[in-house]
Amino acid sequence: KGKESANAAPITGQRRKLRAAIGNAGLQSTWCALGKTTAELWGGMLDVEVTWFDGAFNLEKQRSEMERLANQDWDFVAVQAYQTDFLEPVVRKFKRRNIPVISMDTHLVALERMREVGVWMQIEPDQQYMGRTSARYLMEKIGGQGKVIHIGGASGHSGAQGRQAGFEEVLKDYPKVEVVGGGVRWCDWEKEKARSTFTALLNQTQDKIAGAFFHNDDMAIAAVEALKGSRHEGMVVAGVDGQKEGLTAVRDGRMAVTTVNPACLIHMTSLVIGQYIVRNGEKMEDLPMRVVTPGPLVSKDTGNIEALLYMADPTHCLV
Amino acid sequence: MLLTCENISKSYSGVEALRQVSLQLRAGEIHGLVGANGAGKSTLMKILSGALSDFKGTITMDEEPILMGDPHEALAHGIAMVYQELSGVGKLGVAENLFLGRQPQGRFGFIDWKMMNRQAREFLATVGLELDVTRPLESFSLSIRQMIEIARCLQAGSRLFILDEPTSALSPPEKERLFQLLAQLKEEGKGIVFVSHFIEEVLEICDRVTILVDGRLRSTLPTAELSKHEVIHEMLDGKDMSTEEAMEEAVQLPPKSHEKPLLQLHSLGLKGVFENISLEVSPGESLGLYGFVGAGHQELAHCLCGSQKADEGELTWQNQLIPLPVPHRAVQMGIAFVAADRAASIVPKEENFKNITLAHLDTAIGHWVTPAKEIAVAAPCLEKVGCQPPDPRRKTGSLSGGNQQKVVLGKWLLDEVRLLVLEEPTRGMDVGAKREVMELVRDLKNKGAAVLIASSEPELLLAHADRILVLRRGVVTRELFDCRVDKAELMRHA
Amino acid sequence: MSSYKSALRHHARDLAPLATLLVLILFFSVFTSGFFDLYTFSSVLKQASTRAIVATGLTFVLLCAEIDLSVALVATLAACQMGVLYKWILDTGPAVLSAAAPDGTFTVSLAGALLVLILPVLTGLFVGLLNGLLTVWSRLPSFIITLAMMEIARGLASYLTKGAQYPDMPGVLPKAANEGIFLGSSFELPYSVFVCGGLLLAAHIVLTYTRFGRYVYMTGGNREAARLAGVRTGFVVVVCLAICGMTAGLGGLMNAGWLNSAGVNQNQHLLLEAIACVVLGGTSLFGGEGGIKNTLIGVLAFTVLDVGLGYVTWVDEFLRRSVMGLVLLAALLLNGQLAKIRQD
Amino acid sequence: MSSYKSALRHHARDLAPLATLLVLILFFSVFTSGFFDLYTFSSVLKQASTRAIVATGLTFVLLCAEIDLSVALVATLAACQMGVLYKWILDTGPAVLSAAAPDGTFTVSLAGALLVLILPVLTGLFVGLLNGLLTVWSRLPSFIITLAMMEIARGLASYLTKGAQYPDMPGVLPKAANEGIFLGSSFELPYSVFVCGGLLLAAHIVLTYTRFGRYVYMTGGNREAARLAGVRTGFVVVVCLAICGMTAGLGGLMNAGWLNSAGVNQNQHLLLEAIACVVLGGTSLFGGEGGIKNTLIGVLAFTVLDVGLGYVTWVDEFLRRSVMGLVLLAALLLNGQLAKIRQD
Ligand SMILES: Nc1ncnc2c1ncn2[C@@H]1O[C@H](COP(=O)(O)OP(=O)(O)OP(=O)(O)O)[C@@H](O)[C@H]1O
Ligand SMILES: Nc1ncnc2c1ncn2[C@@H]1O[C@H](COP(=O)(O)OP(=O)(O)OP(=O)(O)O)[C@@H](O)[C@H]1O
Ligand SMILES: [Mg+2]
Ligand SMILES: [Mg+2]
Repeated sequence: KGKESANAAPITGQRRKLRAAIGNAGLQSTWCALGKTTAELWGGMLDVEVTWFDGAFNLEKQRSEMERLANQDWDFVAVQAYQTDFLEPVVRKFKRRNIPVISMDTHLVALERMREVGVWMQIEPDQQYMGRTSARYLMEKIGGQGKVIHIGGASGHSGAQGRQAGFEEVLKDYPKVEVVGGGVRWCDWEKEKARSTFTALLNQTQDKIAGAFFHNDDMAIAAVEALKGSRHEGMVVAGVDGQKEGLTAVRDGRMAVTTVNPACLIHMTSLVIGQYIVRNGEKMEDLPMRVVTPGPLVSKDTGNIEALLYMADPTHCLV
Repeated sequence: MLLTCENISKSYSGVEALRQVSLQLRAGEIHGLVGANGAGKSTLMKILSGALSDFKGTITMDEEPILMGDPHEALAHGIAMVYQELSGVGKLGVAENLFLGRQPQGRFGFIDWKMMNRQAREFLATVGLELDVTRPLESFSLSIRQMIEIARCLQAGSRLFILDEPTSALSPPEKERLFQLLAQLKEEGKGIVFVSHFIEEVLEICDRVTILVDGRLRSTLPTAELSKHEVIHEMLDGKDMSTEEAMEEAVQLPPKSHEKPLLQLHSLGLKGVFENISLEVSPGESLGLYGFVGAGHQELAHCLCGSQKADEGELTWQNQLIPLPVPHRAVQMGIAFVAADRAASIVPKEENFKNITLAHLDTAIGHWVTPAKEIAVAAPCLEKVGCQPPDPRRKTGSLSGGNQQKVVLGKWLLDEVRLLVLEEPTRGMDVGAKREVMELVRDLKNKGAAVLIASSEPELLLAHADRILVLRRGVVTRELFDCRVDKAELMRHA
Repeated sequence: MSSYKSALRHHARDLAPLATLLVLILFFSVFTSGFFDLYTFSSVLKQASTRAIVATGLTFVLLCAEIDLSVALVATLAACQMGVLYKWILDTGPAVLSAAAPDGTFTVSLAGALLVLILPVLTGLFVGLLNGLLTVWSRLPSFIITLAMMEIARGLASYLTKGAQYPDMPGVLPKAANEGIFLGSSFELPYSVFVCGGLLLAAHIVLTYTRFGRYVYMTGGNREAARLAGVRTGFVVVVCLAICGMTAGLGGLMNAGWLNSAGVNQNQHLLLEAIACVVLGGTSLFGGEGGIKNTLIGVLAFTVLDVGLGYVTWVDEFLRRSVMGLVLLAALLLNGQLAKIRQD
Repeated sequence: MSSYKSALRHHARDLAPLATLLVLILFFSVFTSGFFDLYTFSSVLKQASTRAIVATGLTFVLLCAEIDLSVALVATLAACQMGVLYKWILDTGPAVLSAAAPDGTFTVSLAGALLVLILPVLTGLFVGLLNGLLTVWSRLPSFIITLAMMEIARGLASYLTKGAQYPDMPGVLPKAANEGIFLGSSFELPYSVFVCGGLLLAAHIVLTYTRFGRYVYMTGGNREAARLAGVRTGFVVVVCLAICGMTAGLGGLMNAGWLNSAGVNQNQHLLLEAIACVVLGGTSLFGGEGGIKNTLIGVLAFTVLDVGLGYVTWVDEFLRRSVMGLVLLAALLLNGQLAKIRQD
């Protein structure tokens, strides 16, 4: 409804206010909460009325929310699926009603099927790149040898899998580095589990452990407390996510490095592209399938901590 | 011989309840079983009905040894039992309780509810009950539930019927009806075991009687040549006996007390049970409330102590008009309540001393509760009430029914009792224990406590009440004092 | 009291959940826009299906005064097993289980599909049986036996899937859970309604019209009395827990169909939701009271609450969970108060 | 039977959990490398602290035959409240609550820190009180009241934090939870041991040597009997649930200290863990049996199991949860069988 007139309207000047439904995996996580702030902030600037729906880290809940939205009128929809595939049936409903769906971060469905299902575009960070950069920094810092700990997110999570792959790719270049416990230890993004697994790993070898790679900063920050007063003090800790807590931890020296997983950028991009699609009347076939948002490496050496703290702040929502 | 058991022994975690008991039951006879509290009657009967499994000894039926230990098996052999503690599933309807486990099935093996309800109505009619068989069992009064329980047993059994104290909750007409039914079954050649503390009843309907003492078989005798005295003598192992025998004759009730009443109850009402009941009781006086089971006298006792919430009414306590108390207020006021339902009176998993000190922890023990202090207080108390064994560390749940009751009474003796309210205080107690318990009550009365006894046992009230109120269906029909009354007179008003 | 009033009082306990359901529907219809719609009604039915299936088995368990905390993870285990099995057949399975369709898409034979659907349900049955046997044998509360079993099932599910997602399954599952028959132009009656309806009806008949069903009530109402009446209470408990395991498995498949994939992350809230459904329906946690009628209403009430809250836009997104809790609490209290009327 | 044997039998129920604990320690010492070590022992103590605190309150609740399913989320709510409060004081709080230290780092005054620490515990107390009052008033099982309260607490915690993590808190918390006194060169006795020890001791004294404690046992043992003996059982239940709420709040703070951050995503497994701890210790779910001694042993046994499994390298990563469940089940069954010995 009203799509024709929207198509005709120019980007500048008189703009129709658009309605968009945007949601992500679960507001319990900082990353997702920041996404919501971003969407609302930038929605205001772009004249897009954002209706938020929360996935609550619950497949059934996110699916149920989408089902409800599928019966309402939207100009476009953007969603970070909690998991691949399970939203497919409801996305098809949006397709039937010609509502563009943009997938953020986790793939809604496999890339080769996305257009057929009705996903217009995939906007995501490069998980493998994030794992790679943090890991490479870590390896260089420890001098390319010694023991490291690898604490993973959830084994089924595509982000965690990407970060694992990135880490292991780098590891190949450093044959003198040994992973304690034989490989990644999955901790389901849980802080308690990361902490206790980390503690147990610390004690599994008599030597000093040189470094640790965590799939996110939250787990790293909770775990490094275990280092205080132990023989492993001064260990090089690398994380991923680079949001406020992580950036602060790098500044304080609790962590050595993190790579930004740009929550704001991803949400902002989806919003911007969504409104282009509607306002410019862009066609699915004309759009690129995939947009990768960049995320910089942050350490004391890179000198970008303050800048990123400014950009990641909820009042600016830039990265 | 219908059923023979030989050398049955059973012990509960080291305590021997039955030692080498042998018993022979004939078809076409009613066999009485008597014994003091804790003698092992219920234990023996539970073994026969398969409710208890690990025991020693053999059981043979029709000269064939049978394996026992499962109620299912027992029922298959045609043995059914009425248990001393009411069983039945309260939330299910009467009809279902009657056919517990044997609902009639219709087409495709589905339960035929219509048929079940009809059969239940018909069967209950034969035992003299007419009621809505679809209502949940728990909505009926104790006596009706007892009758339903008996009916269930009669319905389920085919050859041997065991009734453990079936009459303790029945009113006289109901009891008569039961006895007629038993006589009829006997005619039909069934075997019946009848357990009771009412020796007259046993002598009245039984052909032979077996006496248990301390888990041992004392003797099995034909009832024809027995007197009540002889039975009691055997049962109590020769201990002296002089109790309510006199109650066969009329007693003289004293005139009304002139002391200022301790408590006056004004127009107490409980919807559907009783209404507009007023009474008073003075210190040192014992007021009896008599009625058949279900007359409302028992609920009255509950309302007075706050155990049940009355719909209306208030009371004057030492000249002060106050609303009816909640239980903890009542305890503070010095009202001690001994309920008939033992399951609601003791904490079975806890030791005796904890049960004894529960009501008066504050006054008797003080701020810091230590077992040593408590045992020091509880041990003499257990001695005083004559609990057997008087071991403060024993779990109360492992005592026999009568002894549990003594513990319940004992818990009130740790502090001053101003009003003692007893609901069927001696239900299921043997003659000896009954006397001991009532002696304690008399003691308290002599020390100046007011006593209120709600009971359906006329003998008890005639022996222990100074004044008796008779209730019928929730209405006081008669107040008796300063006159001669006997059992018949009492029952006439009820 | 007139007999009409008396009947009303007598049934207050049964009517309370119905009243709750109606109040909830009314509430959401008045205070939200978009809720009162045939589309919503259809999605309530779809979303209720997993809960209804799982709650059916749970009703048996609660009626006999036990509990099963493992249902959600048994459901997940069954779903994961199905996913893994299907993939195995597709990849390396024997010829009898796979069949090449002319269009190249359908590559699992009927036998294979049946295996894929039946084996997980049997797994659920087996876990339930184990729950039952352990509970009866050890005489420990089912609460802790099934708590431990929950962790075991969780571990097995992770082990089977290695944390991965399995998006392929016999087409009948997603179809049953997501599609339906259109009655008129806008109301879709989901196929899952027939599955749930059949199951609920069967359970209702078993509980009401068979001896076993009545034994369940007796065992829950007074286990000792039931035992003395010759009921094999141990057997009853084992069977109830086994049934519950089986329905949990079935529910897991249904949910996998709805979500179009199988993996360890699903059914995370299923346990609490299923319990809430049964209790909201008025079945007692202490056994012997309630039934399938109650469960049906409870499931509908809970799902209306769940779906309806999504339409409430005037509540802060972050507070939504609180509102859910509050409304649930209110519904339970209302239920409780209505049920009390009868007793007065 | 000799008196020695009889004493052993009498205490079998109490000894069973201890035996379980020893078996677990032995098992991990023999079958893993690195477990039997003072360092491990110290980290067991650190990790046990939150569970010990929460389980203490839960013991009161289980002893009086109720349950509290809201503990984990109450803990989270308290932690989040603490984090938000601290940040508020730092950012915009009144002068009396903030103080600039010379080095510029510590900027919350003692009064502020106390407020930050005490208010969340009071919140826990308040929620617990509400649980208790609603349970007693409505006469519904605490199971469902606290189930609903769990959702409410979850929503409030999300609302307070808006999903963010709060890494700042009064320094005493991380210090207490993570640091300790070195006894010798390698054994660190965590400060949290003193907190837990004090709490457990106080609870033990209350339960064993005070009237209130006795009333708790009696209320759990037979509520009607206790009521008729003048015990205000409603009051007892309310107080137990309030205590449980309070300890849950305290446990939440301790865990936040341990993790050095506060957010809604912590304490996810705390409820089941705390219940498992209490039950593993031998406290009955049906009231009246058990106590703080049992809980202490249960917490240690569970934590040894949890920490020990981390050292087990010969188990597939994905099967770890299953092993946890299996060992838990074995421990519970062992417990149950040992406890039965006495009864025979
Ligand atoms: N469950 C039990 N656990 C331990 N001891 C028990 C148990 N039940 C009964 N006893 C003991 O067994 C003995 C016999 O008890 P039983 O109940 O058979 O007596 P009874 O003759 O029926 O007494 P009453 O007339 O009081 O009913 C008593 O000493 C009693 O303490
Ligand atoms: N829990 C209950 N719920 C519902 N109705 C009850 C309940 N308890 C008792 N009643 C009913 O209240 C009335 C009075 O009960 P009561 O216990 O005094 O015995 P009764 O059955 O009336 O005996 P009778 O008619 O011989 O006096 C009865 O109709 C009884 O069925
Ligand atoms: Mg007996
Ligand atoms: Mg009556």
